[in-house]
Amino acid sequence: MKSIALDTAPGTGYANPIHEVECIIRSNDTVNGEYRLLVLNAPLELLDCEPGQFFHLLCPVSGTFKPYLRRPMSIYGYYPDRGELHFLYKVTGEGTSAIATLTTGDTLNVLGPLGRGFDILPNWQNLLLVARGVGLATLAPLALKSRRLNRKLTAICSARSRKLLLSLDYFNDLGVRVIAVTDEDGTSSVESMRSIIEGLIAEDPIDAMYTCGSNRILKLLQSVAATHRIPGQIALEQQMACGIGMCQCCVRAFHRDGGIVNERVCKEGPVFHLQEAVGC
Amino acid sequence: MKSIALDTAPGTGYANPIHEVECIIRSNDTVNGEYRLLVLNAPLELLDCEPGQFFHLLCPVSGTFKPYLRRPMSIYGYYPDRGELHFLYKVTGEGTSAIATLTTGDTLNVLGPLGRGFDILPNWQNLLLVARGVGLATLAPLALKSRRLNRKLTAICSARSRKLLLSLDYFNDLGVRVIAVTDEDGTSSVESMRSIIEGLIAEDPIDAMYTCGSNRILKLLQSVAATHRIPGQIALEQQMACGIGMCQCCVRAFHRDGGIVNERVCKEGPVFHLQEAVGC
Amino acid sequence: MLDISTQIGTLKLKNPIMPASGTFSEDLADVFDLDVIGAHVTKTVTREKRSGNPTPRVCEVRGSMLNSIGIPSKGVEAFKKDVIPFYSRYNAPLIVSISAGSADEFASLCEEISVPGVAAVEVNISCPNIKDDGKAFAMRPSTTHAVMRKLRDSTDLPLWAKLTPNTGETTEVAKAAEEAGADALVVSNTLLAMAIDIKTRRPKLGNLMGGLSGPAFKPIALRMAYQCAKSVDIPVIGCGGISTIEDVIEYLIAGAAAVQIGTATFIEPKIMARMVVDLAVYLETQGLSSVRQLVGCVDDKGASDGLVFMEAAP
Amino acid sequence: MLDISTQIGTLKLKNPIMPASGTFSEDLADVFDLDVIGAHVTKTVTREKRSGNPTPRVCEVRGSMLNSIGIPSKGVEAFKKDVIPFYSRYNAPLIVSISAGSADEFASLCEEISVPGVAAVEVNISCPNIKDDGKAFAMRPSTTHAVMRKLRDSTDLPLWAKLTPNTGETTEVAKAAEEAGADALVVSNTLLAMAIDIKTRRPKLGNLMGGLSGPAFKPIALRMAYQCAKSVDIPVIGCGGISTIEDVIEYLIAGAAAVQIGTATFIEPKIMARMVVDLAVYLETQGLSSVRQLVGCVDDKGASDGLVFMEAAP
Ligand SMILES: Cc1cc2nc3c(=O)[nH]c(=O)nc-3n(C[C@H](O)[C@H](O)[C@H](O)COP(=O)(O)OP(=O)(O)OC[C@H]3O[C@@H](n4cnc5c(N)ncnc54)[C@H](O)[C@@H]3O)c2cc1C
Ligand SMILES: Cc1cc2nc3c(=O)[nH]c(=O)nc-3n(C[C@H](O)[C@H](O)[C@H](O)COP(=O)(O)OP(=O)(O)OC[C@H]3O[C@@H](n4cnc5c(N)ncnc54)[C@H](O)[C@@H]3O)c2cc1C
Ligand SMILES: Cc1cc2nc3c(=O)[nH]c(=O)nc-3n(C[C@H](O)[C@H](O)[C@H](O)COP(=O)(O)O)c2cc1C
Ligand SMILES: Cc1cc2nc3c(=O)[nH]c(=O)nc-3n(C[C@H](O)[C@H](O)[C@H](O)COP(=O)(O)O)c2cc1C
Ligand code: FES
Ligand code: FES
Repeated sequence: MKSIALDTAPGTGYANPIHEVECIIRSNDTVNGEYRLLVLNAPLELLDCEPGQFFHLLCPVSGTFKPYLRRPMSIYGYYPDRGELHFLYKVTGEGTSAIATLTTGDTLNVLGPLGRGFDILPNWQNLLLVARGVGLATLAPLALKSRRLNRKLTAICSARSRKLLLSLDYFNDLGVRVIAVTDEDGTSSVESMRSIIEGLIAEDPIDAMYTCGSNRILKLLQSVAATHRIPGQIALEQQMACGIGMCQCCVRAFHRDGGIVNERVCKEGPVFHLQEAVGC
Repeated sequence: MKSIALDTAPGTGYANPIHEVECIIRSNDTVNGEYRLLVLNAPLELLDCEPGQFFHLLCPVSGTFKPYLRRPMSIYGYYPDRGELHFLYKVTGEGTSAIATLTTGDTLNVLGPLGRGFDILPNWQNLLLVARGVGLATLAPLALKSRRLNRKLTAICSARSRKLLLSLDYFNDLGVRVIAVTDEDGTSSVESMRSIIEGLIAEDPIDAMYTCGSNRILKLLQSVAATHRIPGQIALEQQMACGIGMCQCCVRAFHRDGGIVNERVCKEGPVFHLQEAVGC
Repeated sequence: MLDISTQIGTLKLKNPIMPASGTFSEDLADVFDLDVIGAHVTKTVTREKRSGNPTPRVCEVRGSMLNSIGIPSKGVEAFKKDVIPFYSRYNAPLIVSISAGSADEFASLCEEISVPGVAAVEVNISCPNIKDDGKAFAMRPSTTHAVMRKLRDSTDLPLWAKLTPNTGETTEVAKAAEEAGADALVVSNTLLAMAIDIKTRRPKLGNLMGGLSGPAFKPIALRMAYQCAKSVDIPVIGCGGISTIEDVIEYLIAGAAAVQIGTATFIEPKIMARMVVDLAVYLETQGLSSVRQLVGCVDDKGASDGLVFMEAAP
Repeated sequence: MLDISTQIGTLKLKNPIMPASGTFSEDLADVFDLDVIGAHVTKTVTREKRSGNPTPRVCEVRGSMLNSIGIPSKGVEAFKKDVIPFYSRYNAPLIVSISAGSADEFASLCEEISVPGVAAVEVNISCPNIKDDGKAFAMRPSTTHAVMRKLRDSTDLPLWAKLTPNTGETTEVAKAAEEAGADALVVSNTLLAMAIDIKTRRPKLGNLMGGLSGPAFKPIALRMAYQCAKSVDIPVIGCGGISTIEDVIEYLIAGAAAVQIGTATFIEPKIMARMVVDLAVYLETQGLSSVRQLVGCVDDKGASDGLVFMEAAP
């Protein structure tokens, strides 16, 4: 397991080298109205990955979709036994639209695994995960790993509507305790979530928190975690070109040592210390 | 029937307006090793055309083939009764390679019919056509029209090898007298062809000659035609951008009135007076 | 009521879509009704008859094209006899593009072409100043100013100065043109480029080099249109690489009061007609009532102070 | 025997394929063995620590990209401590790219960086001359000459001058760099461009504008590389939009003695390694025995006399 010491010494390299592979598509289906699940046949070397890492996908050029740069996508699932690599994605623009056109038997060029994933330190026994929307894609493999490591995991899943709630079955199947909150039920507000989390902590102290994306949730968790001195990690996003640390376009600002430092989301991240993240 | 008065008065417009249509592909098969026949479903307005005219094809962007400009392609066949438009093409570069990837049911955007076609004036009864390679694609519909007009037509078809001779069946079926000459048989040299043509003329005076493309054949026909004062026409090629007369990139030089004039292949041509054409 | 008209100085165009010089001619009338677009812009004409550059005059580059047409021209007499009358059957105003090898010749041609039926003169000052050092007038503020001054004195018609992207002094040239009396800027002409056929080892263009146009050129021309709109008070007409309605809107947001469509017409001959409709639909969908609401609305937080600095590469 | 080496002044490279500054780092060692390429070129480093430009620093344009990374830098001390030692494990020569805001600072940084382990210094004179008027040194022959003179006096290492495409005086700048002592020219840096998000109406780059690189830029940079190769006697290193082996060959034919690959590495991280192989295969297929036989073999029939004229648009 890699630590997220977040040092930026040059040339240290990854434990796992980076591979560029043309993968065959096993399936690419709609999961609900807004999301799609992409399943690739992947060689073993690609599947030696960690929850929170990502791949950089070379979207196909076809018809009116002419994406140029690769697109970063979190690993939603990696199954060395089945030789499968899963991505859960939302069709937002040219690149993801192009990916959505792929069908069984087509190929997709992927680069990875990339970045540093989530930690589950030995003394982190009771885990909390808070995710909204497609953020679940990033956090889902954490559930699988926490089960493998025999940790207790609670997942608060937030979405606009119950219809859009993703991966609930996935979590349930893994024995994760799921708390679903939605805008339509009025249960997803910051106050509502705060009281849910405080309730959980009161019940059984949380050892670590994980989240990704949403600024509102980041702020909430930073505040709760600070109060209770709970460590946490967050997966962040940024526009990327190279995905492997060369171009410096994917930096974000972090609080460190009383000042602000820039770190590359693709290399030092995408997973960072919860308290260091700067909301935007 | 349009005359090729070759005036360039602006805004005279075509007899047939120009259409841009997304056509469905009926078939796209290899004809022999080097050529492919593309058959499109076409609405009637596209099929009101003349032999020698061409279409400007918007090649699909797919995978590594990313053609940008349209590609000019002679009409190989137009069949209003069947609603079919035919092209015979050779895969040479990015555009034609992209067209070769199309299969039944796909669509292709075509613009046309464009340019001025061949004339068959009322007093042109005994016609000679000399074609080499894919040049046959351009001249083939002339055979169909000459049969409709009840003219006598002889076709000298030249190719590198007998294997590459195209459209012989097509011509035979139309009752055209076909004389095949090839490099491998040593029958396609200028001298050999000259004596064939002189023989034909001696047999039955030729009223008009048609050819396209090859510089060697142009020179030969110009010389024979001048000797016997036979009118002739030639279809020429040039790099094109717009295909409809706007950009002036497709000009070629022609002898006229003792000087040299530039004419647009896409608009004043692609069919020109044989004797005006300047070899290159 | 949806208002898609735009104002270029004293000239009101019923919509901001017009062709770029050299990519449009009477021939397009065979494809669609030319009266649906905002204006007609002719291929650049010179005083004398000229035959243009050697062939090949065009080649394809990745997702775009180069051309080295040069300025073949029938001469101003033939132009006045044939071309101006053709366009007089339309309501859309006729913009005549002209070029010459010296400031004086430019001015006298401009005077000659200022006849009824012509609504404005687009001066293609991206062409070489032969009398001087052969560099295009629009390469430098000084030569731009000099030629525009003479042109200004030669006509009462609106003068549109067409700039070149080959200069390192875009904003200075734009200001010089404005100061010397230009009524609008057309931004811009093509960018000098080259391609070599690796099989023959010969340049793909008969003229060695040519101008890049089409989608690849868009981010460059858009940057110039933005810089010019920030630097001058006269209208800017955006031109370069426009091939979708989103491109048109991007130029309007950047500050262009109208746009010219060039290369895209070669790919999709009816594109200008389509864009007039698409623009109206876009405005409606966005709840906007006029093109004016878009022009220059870029949210750049006053960042334009950095313009000069930005002339350095990243 | 197939010889794919190339000579850049006194420096012999085992092949003409190297990375472009800012598109390469130690991180690429996780993808392929960095010793297969001809040289290593670092991201531009400045004397002081700098944080670079605001995000977003990159955006996509049709078939290419814009960037406004700026020059984030750990400063020269950290660079000497961490980066130079990293590359010393390789045989490929290390080229260090530097930049500064004035000619004097440039020279003193150059002196400071002229240490063992560094084979040549690439001077990124496409960056703004802050002490002067903020325009990049390489925008004008005079400022180019001035800064190159000082740089020349500051080091015994080979000096490669990296030019900008934002100037209208490419050949003049190239000659000025040569005259002031440059050992090679790198042609070129990115071209100033812009993109606006029509939904938010904000510039797509946090820094308002940025540099165009990638395939769309190739015909422009190739033209510059050709112009420079025709104008100077020192080697030209072509850079801009290279993404296929055919592109590499086109640059060599145009006169480049070596090439730098930038943006293409983001799409295909192993591309440089592949191109080394592809180049050898190409030479063999063509019956050529060395890269030198390709360099500058363009069949341009002396057309280069027209270079200045060509600076006008078509
Ligand atoms: C580390 C990481 C992991 C991600 N994991 C997932 C995931 O599992 N599922 C999922 O649906 N999405 C994920 N995203 C977001 C995903 O990368 C974007 O939705 C996608 O790039 C959009 O591309 P597009 O061409 O469809 O959209 P466009 O908006 O057309 O993209 C234009 C450009 O912006 C970039 N861009 C757009 N949105 C984002 C974003 N949110 N983050 C970074 N770059 C962006 C694109 O890569 C592209 O370069 C992740 C992003 C990062 C950085
Ligand atoms: C009026 C006319 C009719 C034609 N009819 C036929 C036909 O019936 N069958 C057929 O196989 N070919 C025909 N051609 C030639 C055909 O247009 C080219 O083979 C085709 O454009 C090659 O495109 P590419 O992308 O495959 O090749 P590339 O070499 O990659 O093309 C690069 C560029 O050069 C242009 N180009 C290449 N060759 C020619 C050429 N010979 N003439 C004009 N432009 C060219 C292309 O259009 C493209 O813009 C005709 C050409 C013209 C002008
Ligand atoms: C084939 C061709 C011919 C052109 N001829 C002229 C011309 O005569 N005068 C002129 O000012 N611009 C000319 N241009 C430049 C265009 O008007 C326009 O500025 C440029 O192509 C950029 O726009 P685009 O990318 O939409 O094509 C020509 C461009 C092309 C492609
Ligand atoms: C993300 C990025 C960062 C760059 N940083 C630098 C730099 O620090 N110094 C420099 O001289 N050029 C820099 N460049 C320019 C490249 O070195 C190169 O000149 C340019 O990208 C053109 O080559 P390409 O089209 O192959 O990318 C950068 C380019 C990119 C895309
Ligand atoms: S995307 Fe290039 S450094 Fe992160
Ligand atoms: S191709 Fe444009 S005028 Fe002929």
